[in-house]
Amino acid sequence: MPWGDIGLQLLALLAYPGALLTGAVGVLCEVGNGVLLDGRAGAREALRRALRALRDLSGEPVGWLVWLFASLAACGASVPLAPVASTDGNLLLSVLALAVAIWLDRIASPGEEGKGRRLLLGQLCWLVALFAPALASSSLRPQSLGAVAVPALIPVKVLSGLLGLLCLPLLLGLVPEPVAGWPAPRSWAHGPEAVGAAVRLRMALWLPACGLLVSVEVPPPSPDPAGALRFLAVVLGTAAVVASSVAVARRLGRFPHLGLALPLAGLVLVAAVAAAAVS
Amino acid sequence: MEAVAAIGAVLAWLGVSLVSLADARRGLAVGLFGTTVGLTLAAVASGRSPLGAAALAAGGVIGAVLRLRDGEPGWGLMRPGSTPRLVAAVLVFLAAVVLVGSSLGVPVGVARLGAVAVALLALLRLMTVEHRSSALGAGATLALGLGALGDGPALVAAAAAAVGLGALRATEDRAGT
Amino acid sequence: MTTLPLPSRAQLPAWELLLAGVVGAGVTLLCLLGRPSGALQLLPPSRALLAISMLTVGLGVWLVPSGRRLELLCVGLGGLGCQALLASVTDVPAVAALLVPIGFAAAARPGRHPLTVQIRGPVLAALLLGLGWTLLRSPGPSWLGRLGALGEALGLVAAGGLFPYLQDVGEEEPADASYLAWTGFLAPTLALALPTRLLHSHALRPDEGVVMGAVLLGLGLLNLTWGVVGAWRASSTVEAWRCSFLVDWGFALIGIGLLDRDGLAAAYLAMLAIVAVRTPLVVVAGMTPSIAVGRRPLTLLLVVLLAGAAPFSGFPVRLLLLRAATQLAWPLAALLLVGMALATLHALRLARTVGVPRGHGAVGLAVVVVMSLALGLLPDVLRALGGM
Amino acid sequence: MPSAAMLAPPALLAVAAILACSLGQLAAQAGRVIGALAAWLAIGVEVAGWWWGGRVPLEFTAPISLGGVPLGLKLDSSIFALQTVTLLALALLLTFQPQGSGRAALASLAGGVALSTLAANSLALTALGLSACAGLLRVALAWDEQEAVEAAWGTLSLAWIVLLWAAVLLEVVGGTSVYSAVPVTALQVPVFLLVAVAALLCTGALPWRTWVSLIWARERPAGGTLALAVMVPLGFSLLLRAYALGAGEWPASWLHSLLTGLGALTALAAAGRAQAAGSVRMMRAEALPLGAGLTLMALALGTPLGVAAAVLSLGGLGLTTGLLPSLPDEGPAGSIGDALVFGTPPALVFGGWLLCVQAALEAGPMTGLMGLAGALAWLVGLAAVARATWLPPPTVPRSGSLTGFAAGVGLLLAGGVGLGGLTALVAMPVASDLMSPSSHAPAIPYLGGGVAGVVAPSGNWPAGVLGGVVAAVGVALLCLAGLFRRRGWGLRQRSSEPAEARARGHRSLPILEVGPFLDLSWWGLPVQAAMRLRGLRLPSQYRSLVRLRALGAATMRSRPWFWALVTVALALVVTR
Repeated sequence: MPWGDIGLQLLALLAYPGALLTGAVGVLCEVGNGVLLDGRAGAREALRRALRALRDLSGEPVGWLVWLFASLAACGASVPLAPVASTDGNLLLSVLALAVAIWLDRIASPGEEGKGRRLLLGQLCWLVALFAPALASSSLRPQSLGAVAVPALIPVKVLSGLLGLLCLPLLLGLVPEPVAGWPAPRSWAHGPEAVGAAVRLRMALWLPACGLLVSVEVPPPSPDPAGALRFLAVVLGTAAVVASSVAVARRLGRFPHLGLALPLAGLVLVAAVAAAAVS
Repeated sequence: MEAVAAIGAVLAWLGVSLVSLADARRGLAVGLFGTTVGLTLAAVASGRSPLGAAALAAGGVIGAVLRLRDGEPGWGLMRPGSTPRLVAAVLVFLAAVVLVGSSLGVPVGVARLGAVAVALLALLRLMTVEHRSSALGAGATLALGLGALGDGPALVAAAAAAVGLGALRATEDRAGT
Repeated sequence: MTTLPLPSRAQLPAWELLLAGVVGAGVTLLCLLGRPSGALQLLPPSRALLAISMLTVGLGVWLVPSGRRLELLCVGLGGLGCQALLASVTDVPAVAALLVPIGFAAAARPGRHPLTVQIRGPVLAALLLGLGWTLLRSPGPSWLGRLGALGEALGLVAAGGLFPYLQDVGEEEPADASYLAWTGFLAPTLALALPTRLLHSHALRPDEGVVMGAVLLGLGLLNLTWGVVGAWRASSTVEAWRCSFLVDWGFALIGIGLLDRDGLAAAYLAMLAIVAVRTPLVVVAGMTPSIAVGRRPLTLLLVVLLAGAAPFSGFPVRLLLLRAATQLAWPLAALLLVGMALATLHALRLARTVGVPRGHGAVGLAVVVVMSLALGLLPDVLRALGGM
Repeated sequence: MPSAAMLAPPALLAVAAILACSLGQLAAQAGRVIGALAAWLAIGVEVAGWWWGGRVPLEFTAPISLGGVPLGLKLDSSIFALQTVTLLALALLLTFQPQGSGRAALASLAGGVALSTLAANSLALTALGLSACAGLLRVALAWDEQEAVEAAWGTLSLAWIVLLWAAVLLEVVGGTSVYSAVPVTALQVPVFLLVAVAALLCTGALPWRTWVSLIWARERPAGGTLALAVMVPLGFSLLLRAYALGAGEWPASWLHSLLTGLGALTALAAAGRAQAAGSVRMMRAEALPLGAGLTLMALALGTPLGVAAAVLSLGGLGLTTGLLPSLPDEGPAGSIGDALVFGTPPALVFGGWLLCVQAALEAGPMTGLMGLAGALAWLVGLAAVARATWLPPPTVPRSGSLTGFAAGVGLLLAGGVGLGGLTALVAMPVASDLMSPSSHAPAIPYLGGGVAGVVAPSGNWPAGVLGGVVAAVGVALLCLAGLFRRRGWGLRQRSSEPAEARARGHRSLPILEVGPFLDLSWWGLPVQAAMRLRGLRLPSQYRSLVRLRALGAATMRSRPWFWALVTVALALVVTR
């Protein structure tokens, strides 16, 4: 038995880039999100909610499972200095682990059926965004996908990156209102419990979601502390873009993310097939 | 020999016509007898085995005699509604001529003409018959006609059939009426 | 043959039945011995069919109430005699002539329909066979020969009471008095012996063979379809079973019509199945009230048996037919495929009519299933027995 | 002796069937115990025989023939894999599903016949076996209840008839239907299409609701489980045989694309139905079609990786079949089981499906698109599992079997963690046996498996290490939290009400109407069109012209005029 490998995988899953890093990045992103929404007061409120969500996690087995699968997804991102080779990453594994984490949380958060449709469509578009570059390069390794710099693939990567950015708010549950024709969430679903559940989920999702997109779109950083910091900076930047887009949409009073994502997904697919044919 | 065969064929046709036009025991028996005689003559003239011809004659005659046993008394000829049967008798003869006309130049062909006419007319009668006794008579005629189409074994089989059908009672059973 | 248990009806005098039984047994023995040689000759397939028929008669006699066993034994022996005679007589006009008294004897059994109606099928068959044979043998234009071939083919169909010469079968009519006696017991012998003789004696010219084959093929497919649809839509149990006979006969006619070794073997096996499986099932079905759904495995198994699935008697028939048809022309095999798929539909309707037999009925059903298994698993042995 | 090892598993099941039948009178469950023991023993014998027999192909020809078909059996790596999958599902069924001795005997017999059919050495014998299996399964299904029996029976009957014709065509074209003797050129497109149709009918890998889905709607799951445990591997074995007949290739390249696309479409359709299901059972009923679609997609690619992935995915399907009837309709155990059978890592289902999608991606851009479709279907399936937890529970919920659940989940997780081993020891040998080395020599080395996990060119899955860790941590978390002791979470808590109360509509909390995530009503348009066509009637003013009913009556009754008409018409035809 490769006990050494198992130990390293355990370390990766529970610490870096797994649970611990995910939690740290999650707290950071939540605070940043709070700043973007309500300034300093929002930051304080976001930090309080994040810490409470972490405290509440101990009594909620589903929360642990969500965290486990989110960490599994994070292990797929090409984070420098990870204990296991990032070439072991598998995009599909990460996407599915992330989906499992999100749906597990949905199971545990009743009254959120209305968001199910948006969430599913968001996940599908997100899969297209991450899968499109893979179609041309016939690989599901995030690192090699990020490293691909064939001119024919650049448009695909740009479009799929844009699509990914549009889908992330849907994945992270940042788009609030239910879709017309769907039952509104029950009153208590807006209460502190639901808010806490949403924060807990987002904290687990920020790193794997943004990290995967970055791994696929951006060339892999060098395997040293500087590279690691640069990668985290890009991830936080991506998160900031996502949060800003939501803040702007909130100010405008309409969230066009899904409406834009669906046609763009088709466009990305067409571009990917064309690129594959050319290359 | 052609002449004898032709006489036999015509006699057989007349006999079967009588069977198809009669509804009572005497008419049926005479018709059956005439058919037997005609077919036997034609068979002998066409050079069939004498033993078979004799068997045919014997079977037909016994069948005819047994037909006298039961059934409606009298001749029962040309009852109302029998006109189509009369027309059919003529048409069937013509049809038989068309069917075996190509071999009418030889006794075998002529004998076959008689047998075919007998069989066709007997079948037509059986398809429209309502009384059991008439059906038995027509059945025996049909058997004789079919037997006359073949040689020794067929003639013997036809004779046996005629006797067997003669042995069946003509009285209707309850379920049969 | 045996009868469905029905309200008592007028019976023929016992002495006539006894005589019929004794004569039938005697004739059967003579045919088996082939005496007088030359006039009587029992071909191996007919011999096998006769042996199977004896089993069926025995089973039928055992199945009916003890009060009717002697009567049914006599009827069965008489039927066996007729079967043996039709299979053994070498001269076609003689067969035609014999069909008439046999038809009258069968029609004379007390039933729902008068003798004058019951007799139509056999006499028509007799005429078609006799006339057809004459036309085949007579000199003249070629269309006469083709007409003769048509007569032979239609004669077989008429004897079986198949489409288009379907006969009335009453709801409460005993099987031995109804036309099923011909369809399920007597006609298979004729349909097995006559084509074999025609082919062995090379009595058919090529164009005549084509006519006979084509007519039998066409009517086989028609009977197959008609049987399936009819069995599914039939209002009465007896009607449904009559239609189910058409399905088996359809396969048999197609097999004969293919005029091929495998096709004839398929027809032979189909005939054995008709006599050994289908006919006894009619008797068992008549012994038990039909139910919506039989829950007992034996009854459930019937659906599979009737659908012709392995390991039952229908499977080798289908295999051989498909083989023969594919060798001839694949579109024909495709048509056959559709027919076979349709044939599975009517099984459920029929199985329901068997219900849940008890006592003798259950044992009889088990015996039928075993016979079907034997036919389905060991067709090569049966083909060897039948020289096919 | 090797041939004895080949004959032993079916023989064991046949003997168990006889014993179960005869000893069934002594105790109600005796038959089931005997059947279960025989099934597990057969698995042991199968594995041991194949392993210590040197893992070389064996062939056994008997001097007799059954149903007109010469009897012969063959054992190679693919047959070993398929037989083991069948036996695993059968063993789970017989061990954990309560059933009487008669039913257990029937299940054992069907299993024995299925194993022999899988090992048949000719296509004609396979058709015979398929026919016999279909018959036995029909009896097993109808014994429990009538629901969906005719759909299954009709489909399977059509399958064996079509396969029989394929065998006959093969005999006519190639002189024989014995797999090892058929010339490669004999596998022409028509023959292959017939084989494929039979396979698709058996596996239900079609983009509409087939018997495979309908069978799960029944109250008693045992019969349906038996049918699927037997038929799904049998169906896929036909496509594997097609590779063997064509020396690793199918007669035309477009056939690969056709079936790959059909597989992806099947998966999408099944996932669409699952996310719109009205009950938990209906959602579970789509797990097998979804898996069958992905398996077909991979199998049809014509690459060694595709075949290997299909074999692994088939293993997941087999375990899914065995696990599903043990799942309760309510509570977390049911949700966990659902999640695993719909491809949650690190179970065997996940590993198999992952390799299926990767194989499609590696085969080319177009097949990559189909792989993407498969992945999308996979995501929708996972969403359907979540949605199912919000659905109202059935009036009479199925309690399932906790031990069966534990065994099934345990096997799924063990298979998932041991995916590398399974790949190296089972899947890759199948691929290398079926794919001709000449055409695919370079492809073989690109698929690797070991204790650590699976290595494929398009991406690795360290199932043994990372998957093992995830499984261990996940199970530990669930056990520590005592999740299995809890009645449920979220809306599931409502399901603690007694079934009678729910049946009467008394609920402590209001139920939300849970609509489908995606509205796929347009999917049913063809069916609606067909119904419309069926509804068409001849306008009343023309009905007097065509009196089919009267014609039918005239033909059914003995009408001499009709006879004369037909006879004269035929006479005119033949004399022309």
